[in-house]
Amino acid sequence: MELEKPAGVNDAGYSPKEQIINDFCITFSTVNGSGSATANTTLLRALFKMGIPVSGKNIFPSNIQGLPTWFTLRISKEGYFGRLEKDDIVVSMNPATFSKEQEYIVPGGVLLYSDAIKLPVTRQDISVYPMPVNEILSAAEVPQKLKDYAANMVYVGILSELLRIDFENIYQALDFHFKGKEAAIRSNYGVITLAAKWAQQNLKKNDPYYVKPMNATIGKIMADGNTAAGLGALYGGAQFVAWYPITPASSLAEAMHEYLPILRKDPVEEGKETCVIVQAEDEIAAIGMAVGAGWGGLRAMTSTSGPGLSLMTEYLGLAYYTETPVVVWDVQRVGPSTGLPTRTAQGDITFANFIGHGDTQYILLFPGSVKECFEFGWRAFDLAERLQTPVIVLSDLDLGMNQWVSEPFDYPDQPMDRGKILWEEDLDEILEKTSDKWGRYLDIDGDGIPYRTLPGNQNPRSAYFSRGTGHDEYGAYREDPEVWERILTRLKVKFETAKRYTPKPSIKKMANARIGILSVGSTDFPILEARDHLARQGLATDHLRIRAIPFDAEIGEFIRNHDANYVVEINRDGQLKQLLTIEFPEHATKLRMVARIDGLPLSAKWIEDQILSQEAK
Amino acid sequence: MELEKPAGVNDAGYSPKEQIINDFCITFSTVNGSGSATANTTLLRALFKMGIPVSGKNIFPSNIQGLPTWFTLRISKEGYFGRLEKDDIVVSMNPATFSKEQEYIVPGGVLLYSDAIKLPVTRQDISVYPMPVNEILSAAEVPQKLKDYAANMVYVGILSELLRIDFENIYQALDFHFKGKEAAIRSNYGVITLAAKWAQQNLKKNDPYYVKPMNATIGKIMADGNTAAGLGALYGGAQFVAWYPITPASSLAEAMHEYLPILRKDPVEEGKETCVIVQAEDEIAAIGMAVGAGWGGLRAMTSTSGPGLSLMTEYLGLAYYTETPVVVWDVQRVGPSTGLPTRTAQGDITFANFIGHGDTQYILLFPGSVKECFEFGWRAFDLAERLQTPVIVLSDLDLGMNQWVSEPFDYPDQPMDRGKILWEEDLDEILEKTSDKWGRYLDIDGDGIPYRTLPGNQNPRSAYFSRGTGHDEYGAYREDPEVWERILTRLKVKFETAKRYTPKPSIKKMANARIGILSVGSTDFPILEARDHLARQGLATDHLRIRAIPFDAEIGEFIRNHDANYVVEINRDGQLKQLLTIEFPEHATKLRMVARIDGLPLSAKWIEDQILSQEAK
Amino acid sequence: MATQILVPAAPQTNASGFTRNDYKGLPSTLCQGCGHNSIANQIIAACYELGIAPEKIIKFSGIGCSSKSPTYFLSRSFGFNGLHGRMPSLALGALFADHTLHGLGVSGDGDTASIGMGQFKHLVRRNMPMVYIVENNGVYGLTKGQFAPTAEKGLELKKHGKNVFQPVDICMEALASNATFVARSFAGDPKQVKELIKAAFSHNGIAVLDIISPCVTFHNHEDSVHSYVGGKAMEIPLHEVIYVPAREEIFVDDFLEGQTKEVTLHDGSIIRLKKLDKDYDPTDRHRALRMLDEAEKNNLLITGLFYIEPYRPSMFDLFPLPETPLNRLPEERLRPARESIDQLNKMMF
Amino acid sequence: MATQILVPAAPQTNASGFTRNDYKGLPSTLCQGCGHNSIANQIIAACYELGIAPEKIIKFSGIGCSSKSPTYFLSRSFGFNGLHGRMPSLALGALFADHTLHGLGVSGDGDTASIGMGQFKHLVRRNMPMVYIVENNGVYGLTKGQFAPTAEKGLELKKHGKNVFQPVDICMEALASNATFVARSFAGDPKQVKELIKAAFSHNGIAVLDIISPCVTFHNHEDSVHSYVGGKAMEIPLHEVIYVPAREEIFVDDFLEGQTKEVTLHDGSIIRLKKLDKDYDPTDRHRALRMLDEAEKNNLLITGLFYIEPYRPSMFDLFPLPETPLNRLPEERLRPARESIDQLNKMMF
Ligand SMILES: Cc1ncc(C[n+]2csc(CCOP(=O)(O)OP(=O)(O)O)c2C)c(N)n1
Ligand SMILES: Cc1ncc(C[n+]2csc(CCOP(=O)(O)OP(=O)(O)O)c2C)c(N)n1
Ligand code: SF4
Ligand code: SF4
Ligand SMILES: [Mg+2]
Ligand SMILES: [Mg+2]
Repeated sequence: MELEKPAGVNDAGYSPKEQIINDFCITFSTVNGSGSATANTTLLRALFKMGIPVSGKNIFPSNIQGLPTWFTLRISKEGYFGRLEKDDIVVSMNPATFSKEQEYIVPGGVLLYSDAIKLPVTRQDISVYPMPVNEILSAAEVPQKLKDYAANMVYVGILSELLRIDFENIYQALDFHFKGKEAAIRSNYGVITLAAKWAQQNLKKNDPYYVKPMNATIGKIMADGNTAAGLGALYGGAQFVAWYPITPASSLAEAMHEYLPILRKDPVEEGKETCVIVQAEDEIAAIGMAVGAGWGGLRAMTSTSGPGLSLMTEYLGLAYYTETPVVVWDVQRVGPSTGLPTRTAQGDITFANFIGHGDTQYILLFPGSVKECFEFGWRAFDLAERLQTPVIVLSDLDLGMNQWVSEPFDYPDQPMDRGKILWEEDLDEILEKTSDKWGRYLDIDGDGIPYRTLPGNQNPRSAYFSRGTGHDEYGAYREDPEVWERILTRLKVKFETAKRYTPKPSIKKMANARIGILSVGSTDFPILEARDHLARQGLATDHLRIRAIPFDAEIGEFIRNHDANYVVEINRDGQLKQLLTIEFPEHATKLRMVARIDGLPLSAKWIEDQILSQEAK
Repeated sequence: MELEKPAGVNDAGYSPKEQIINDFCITFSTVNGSGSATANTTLLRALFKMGIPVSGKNIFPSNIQGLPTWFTLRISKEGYFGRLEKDDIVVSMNPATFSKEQEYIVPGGVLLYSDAIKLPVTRQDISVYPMPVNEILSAAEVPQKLKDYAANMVYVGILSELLRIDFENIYQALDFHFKGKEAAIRSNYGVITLAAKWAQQNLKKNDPYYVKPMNATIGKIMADGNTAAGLGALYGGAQFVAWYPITPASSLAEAMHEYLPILRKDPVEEGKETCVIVQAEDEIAAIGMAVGAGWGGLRAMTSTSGPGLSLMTEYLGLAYYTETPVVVWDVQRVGPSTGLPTRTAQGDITFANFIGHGDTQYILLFPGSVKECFEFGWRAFDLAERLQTPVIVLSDLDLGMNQWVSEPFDYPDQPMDRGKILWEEDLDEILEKTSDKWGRYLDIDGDGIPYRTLPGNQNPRSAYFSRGTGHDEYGAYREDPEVWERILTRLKVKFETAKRYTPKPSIKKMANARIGILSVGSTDFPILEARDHLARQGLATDHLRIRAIPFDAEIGEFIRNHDANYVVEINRDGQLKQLLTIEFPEHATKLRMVARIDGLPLSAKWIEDQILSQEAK
Repeated sequence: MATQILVPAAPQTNASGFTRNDYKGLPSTLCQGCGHNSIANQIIAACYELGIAPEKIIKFSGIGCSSKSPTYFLSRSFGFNGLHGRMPSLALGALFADHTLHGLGVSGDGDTASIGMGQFKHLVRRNMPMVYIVENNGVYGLTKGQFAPTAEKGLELKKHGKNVFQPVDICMEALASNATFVARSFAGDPKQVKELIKAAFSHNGIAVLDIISPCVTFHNHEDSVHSYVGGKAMEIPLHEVIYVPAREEIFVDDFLEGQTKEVTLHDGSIIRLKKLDKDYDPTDRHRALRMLDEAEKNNLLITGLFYIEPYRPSMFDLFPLPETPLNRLPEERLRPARESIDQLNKMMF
Repeated sequence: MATQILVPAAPQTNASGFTRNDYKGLPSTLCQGCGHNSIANQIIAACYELGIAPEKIIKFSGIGCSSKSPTYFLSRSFGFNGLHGRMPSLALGALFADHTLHGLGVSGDGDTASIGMGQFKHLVRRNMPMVYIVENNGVYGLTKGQFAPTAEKGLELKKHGKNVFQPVDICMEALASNATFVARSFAGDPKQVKELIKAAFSHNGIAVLDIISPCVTFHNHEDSVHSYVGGKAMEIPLHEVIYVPAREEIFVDDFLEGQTKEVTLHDGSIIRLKKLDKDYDPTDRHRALRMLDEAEKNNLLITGLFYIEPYRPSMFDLFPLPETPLNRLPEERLRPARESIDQLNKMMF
């Protein structure tokens, strides 16, 4: 299909030297429910297709329609994906926030806004482009009820013209978004080109911002962490998923729902699927179902966020003590309580670590990228089944719900590890080998991990009775002090064993760094950037990203080897630091807290400032 | 009433010097549901009335009838109430455990047993007295269906004879137990005296154990911690109690139910009561009701144990963030999961501290005695209302369900502190004072504690809307990053303020001690004893019993001032030590773990051994 | 030429002297056209017409679009937006603080019938006096359109396929738990909604109002009973509901003999049910059960007051509560006298 | 004199070759005389008579004396004693592991109708195929005698005074949630208990059995329906229940025409209901609702099969499950083929 493509607005003549190319940040300000997501991701995808490293962050309210929402698009030739504190360009479609937004524009920046906004522009030091949105929409003959939605396509067109975004790529992005539905693509593209033409004919570009094709995204993909996690789980052979809707986790289960029929058709029995997804009545039921399924021998999981995790407390304790494999994805949002349901956080770390009354220990995983969401999607099952214990994966809203440029997903590099499962013959064998001394909770191998049979096993010796009450190695009810202590001590041995299987920390070094940075999860992106900045200011740093609890011994080494260790995290209390303090008391005084929570992803600048100011002390 | 009183069995002639007086331990082994509790507490109370320091511990199974149960009665002229690891005397009524129990008797100890047990006595180094239980019961003409129950009165009689327990006091104990019901008292006392007579006529005492009247319990009381807590709460003006049955917490709410009509008749409106107790449908509902009532301005509470606390997680987070006063008693039992429901523990410390997703902090109280259960019963409300936040009181089964000798309860030494509550006129005043700037979450005084109005306040300015979602100082819904951070930071200020109000640690010193011991709750008893033993072996120790979280600065001082600090607790992971490590990282390496959990209260000997062996390193 | 002086017209007030404004809330942030907004308006209208002081009402809700709506009415009333599915316990506790206040709960179908099923049923069983409105749209609005347990069997939703489960019937649930006031209405029938809310406020016990409230964003298919068009088309009112306050004179001749049925409420007010089609006796629980059974089988949206039992003791009646609200009792009425402690200690042995 | 050789008599076996012993459990640790023990015995008897291999059954329970009882039968079956009130979710998940197994849940009235109300109702709504027995004694046994929500109004218990709330009717709850098999029985009527259990095992859907099971320790007052004496006196069986396995020949002439009603179950077996007093049609939900309404009003203990709908799809039928049990699928059937990853990556943009 041949489509009209605009060709860039007239230039006011910024010399190439003065031009800012592929290194700036645009914020789109709209109201939610107006369909701006389509416009914004279209731009994001188009830039991605131009080969430019780009990232998008959606800051949206906890309602459905009519409140302010922001989308920030960062274009970074150096591949920085962290949040910036200032905007280079603001596209404003919402009168309610118009004045405020202007404050965030850097000097020399750009303001594009709908000329339906009749409020004063207060900044003199920026380029200002009012957009005749309604005029263009009328020209495009957009039906009344679609106007709000199409208004967003107007800014796509104008901005693309201003920045020189390739319309070929815009088209590709639309094609992807509308899954090839011609009518939708055409009508949107129509508005975009009309707007672009308007810009070409009416605007004079007097700002320095340009994009230029690169090849930095070749071979890469774009995905959100929740979809990646769901896909990873499907590749991990997930067999049973129970979930209850909650922002920002819903899209994880919804992605599984979407891809299940594509990826998990039974290759043997036609028309059948090898995974079941159940929307439960609440999170207690969701975890209960998953624990039941995990006990039954299925790769079972649930996904939730803070309030849901709180409700799963009792069941997680049961799973821990009955040694039932189950995977819980906690896509963190701002708590306590309902908190800010649509904002990102790393605030469930200590809670997840200590969840449940009595002495408990859990495998915690912290994916730091979309790709790792995919990887932990499958790996979590291997860990849960190998270790016969709950695995809690702590992702977050920023990672989970935003689109990220990523290396492609890798096919699992290991066969599925189902752990120590005994079917009919296996049981006979082990009974022979141990002179009849198999017991569900008996540690035969000395690694703290017993062997388990699964319901349906027809060997008359296979059955055992699981319970959250005291039991001995053979599953029998016991209240004896020594039995209780023995089993609980063995569980600690198992937790030690876990370190053999959990993902090692990822370490990035600089020469002569006496400063360490420790973190988990999505703060990886701003930390990368902050370290570059610090290095430029002469402060070399090493960075260790923790990927799992139990903590690896390497972490202690790392801390010991640095004079000061900054623990960077998105919460108020320095939760990761607290856990590190407990684990490495001998290095406790070397840990420093760099923690805050305000609903936004951390910026590199803030991290940098924190470290510098603490270093100055 | 004049009753026959036996006068002691014939003595085999232990010289007074060889006699062991008021310093030994008796274990009664029976099956549960047989009514042995009456017999055992009768003995306990009789000894108490003789003026002898005495303590009893019930080790019972998690069922209703027919399984082994033990009651240990420790008589200690020095006033030690901790558990001993060995028995001096065993009274065995249960064939199922007969052989095992003999192992626990010290050399030279005593075995009394029902001669219905036809199993071999394997120990040669002890005094053995078979008891013709059935014969005596027949003589006493006990009806068949009461035989099991009355069998226990047989050992009361025989043992009292052997030990010289005063029958006057036995009678008083029965009188108390049966609330003066003559028939019951008489029939039980009848069996007891008959058995005593049999002993007098047929036994020759060849063991060294004797009791002798003292005056060490004069002015003291006997009570269990749960009743004390419930009474304390009633004296604290509890207005709303919601609970759900669970061992070992049920008796707390049940005691309130029992004493409510006695203590809380409305002095103004006749026939009315000023406190409401509701048995909820589960713990989520119980805490929900309590939070609602606390928000409504009532002194509200709930009581539970581990599994219930797990279920309260989400609501506690809501209460924390909405700043709603509520008191939760957690009478700890062995977890994780259902665990050992009838055994004691201190295993919910870290969980309670970190309960709920997101950043939370709670006031935790740790009563260390029955008297303190009473005190914290009322004080918890003052704290909750003053600080507008949940207060979690961590008691345990040992403290809560066993009968303890105690100083009498003190009437609250402070008037009720209702905190910052504004009624109609108060609100007008504050509005005037602040030029109309009152807001529910506004920190007017700089202590982090805002003022609150209560439903029913008819001032048209009084109403506010509470929510678990982000809100500003005026209670308005807000998602702004700075608002979130501001409120959460203020909550931390409030938690600092809490230290002005929470109970200070209790410190006991010895001269020149370079060793510190830290603990919470009921381990106080064995620690007292262990310290005496250690001192006798030349190791002086200081002891700090923590009574509240947030930790007082004094605790840090204490740790700093000792070379080694042993944190003694009943759990696997050293939970208190973990929290101390977080709070005092600079002293982290001075903390040592003395922790175990097997369902039994810690013994002084074990604590002592642990400290000695770690000191030896 | 005479000068005309413009006197601003005194705003209209109700019998208690409040203006309609006194019952308003903040501007709604729900979607335009959401059924919940129209219910909020009827709550305002009902309270205004009843003349209850806004300070005498407490609002409660769980979590959901529906549960957000309490901010959009009665700004002068205290309110607590609690946890998902756990409003009943919160309300119960709070209402004990002052038993003279009126409790008004607003919940969603997910909030009440999914996660909240247990608490809802137990609140009903206790006959806790409060108005309990379920804004029933058959979906989860706030989390963007998943199936609620009230979703029709066979309903298809984007991303979630087809609903295969039997829907929960909230009125049936209320009846099974021996509710003393059970009604169903439709947000598209504002008059009925309002009259039922007024009656509910006069009821001394739990008053369950299951109001079909279309979610225009995620579930407004015309062929669904949960949509405006579908609901309108399918609604069959059992009767016309007219609430007559206690103090009003009753003009019997307004209605033809035999065409109305009246139920006198605890506070003396009257619910008049004007017969529309066939006779319906709302004091016969079994009749109500049968009607719901039939409605379910034939997929009908029947609205009206299904069941009422005006004189069963409410939860408050089961406790010896003082007249003074509990939260106004001074220390002297709460803390046992100093003398009592010695007696108590004597009892401890 | 001829020597007599003593051959030990071969133990009796059922059609599948199992002895009664194969269905036994550990010795009970419940109180002597507890109704739960007698139900446990009937579970053993029913399973023995049905001839299901014990390995083909999974047992579930919550927490309570009742929930302890699964250890006292079917030692050769897998079992999971879960959390208080949360057995339904656990069972649902576990049963998906192998859909060829029979699920058997045992719960208490507190476990099901108090803390467990929500999960119970949703399990029923989903028509999850399993036998769900509530051992209903009107109290909390294991925690020593507090009121359960099924306690009769007016019941007095030591330490807790008088129950002031309306009891929960578990069968009514099941019906309200559209259960497909609802029955009530009495532990003192072992034959009926057994036949109902057998029928329940043959039902393809949720089979709810509310069995009155006296707690001899905390609630055995003769005047209570929850006691042996009271229950015996008050029990009114609707019909005599006879379960006829699919494979058995049916002798119609055993019964007089018009005196029996038969319902054919999904697996071909038949429930024969022998008329006792009046006619009762257990396929009429409305009839069942009315009967329960009346029983409640008149305080009657009516027992029997109240409702059955044999052909509604069970939860398993709503998913495209392979024939092979899910938990036996090998890696090749679970992990998408290696080639697929490239295609997937191409979709990620
Ligand atoms: C414990 C918990 N789980 C999940 C959520 C997410 N959540 C918010 S609203 C909602 C559903 C609301 O549905 P409904 O009650 O029908 O209200 P509606 O939005 O349709 O009016 C859910 C699941 C939550 N807030 N808390
Ligand atoms: C979360 C939780 N709350 C409370 C308990 C304590 N608890 C154990 S059994 C039980 C009640 C059991 O009653 P019911 O289900 O009627 O069984 P019964 O003992 O009467 O057979 C309770 C409340 C628990 N185990 N877990
Ligand atoms: S999403 Fe639906 S329920 Fe929520 S506000 Fe919009 S229309 Fe109403
Ligand atoms: S307490 Fe009651 S329910 Fe529990 S085992 Fe004893 S008789 Fe049965
Ligand atoms: Mg809804
Ligand atoms: Mg019960």
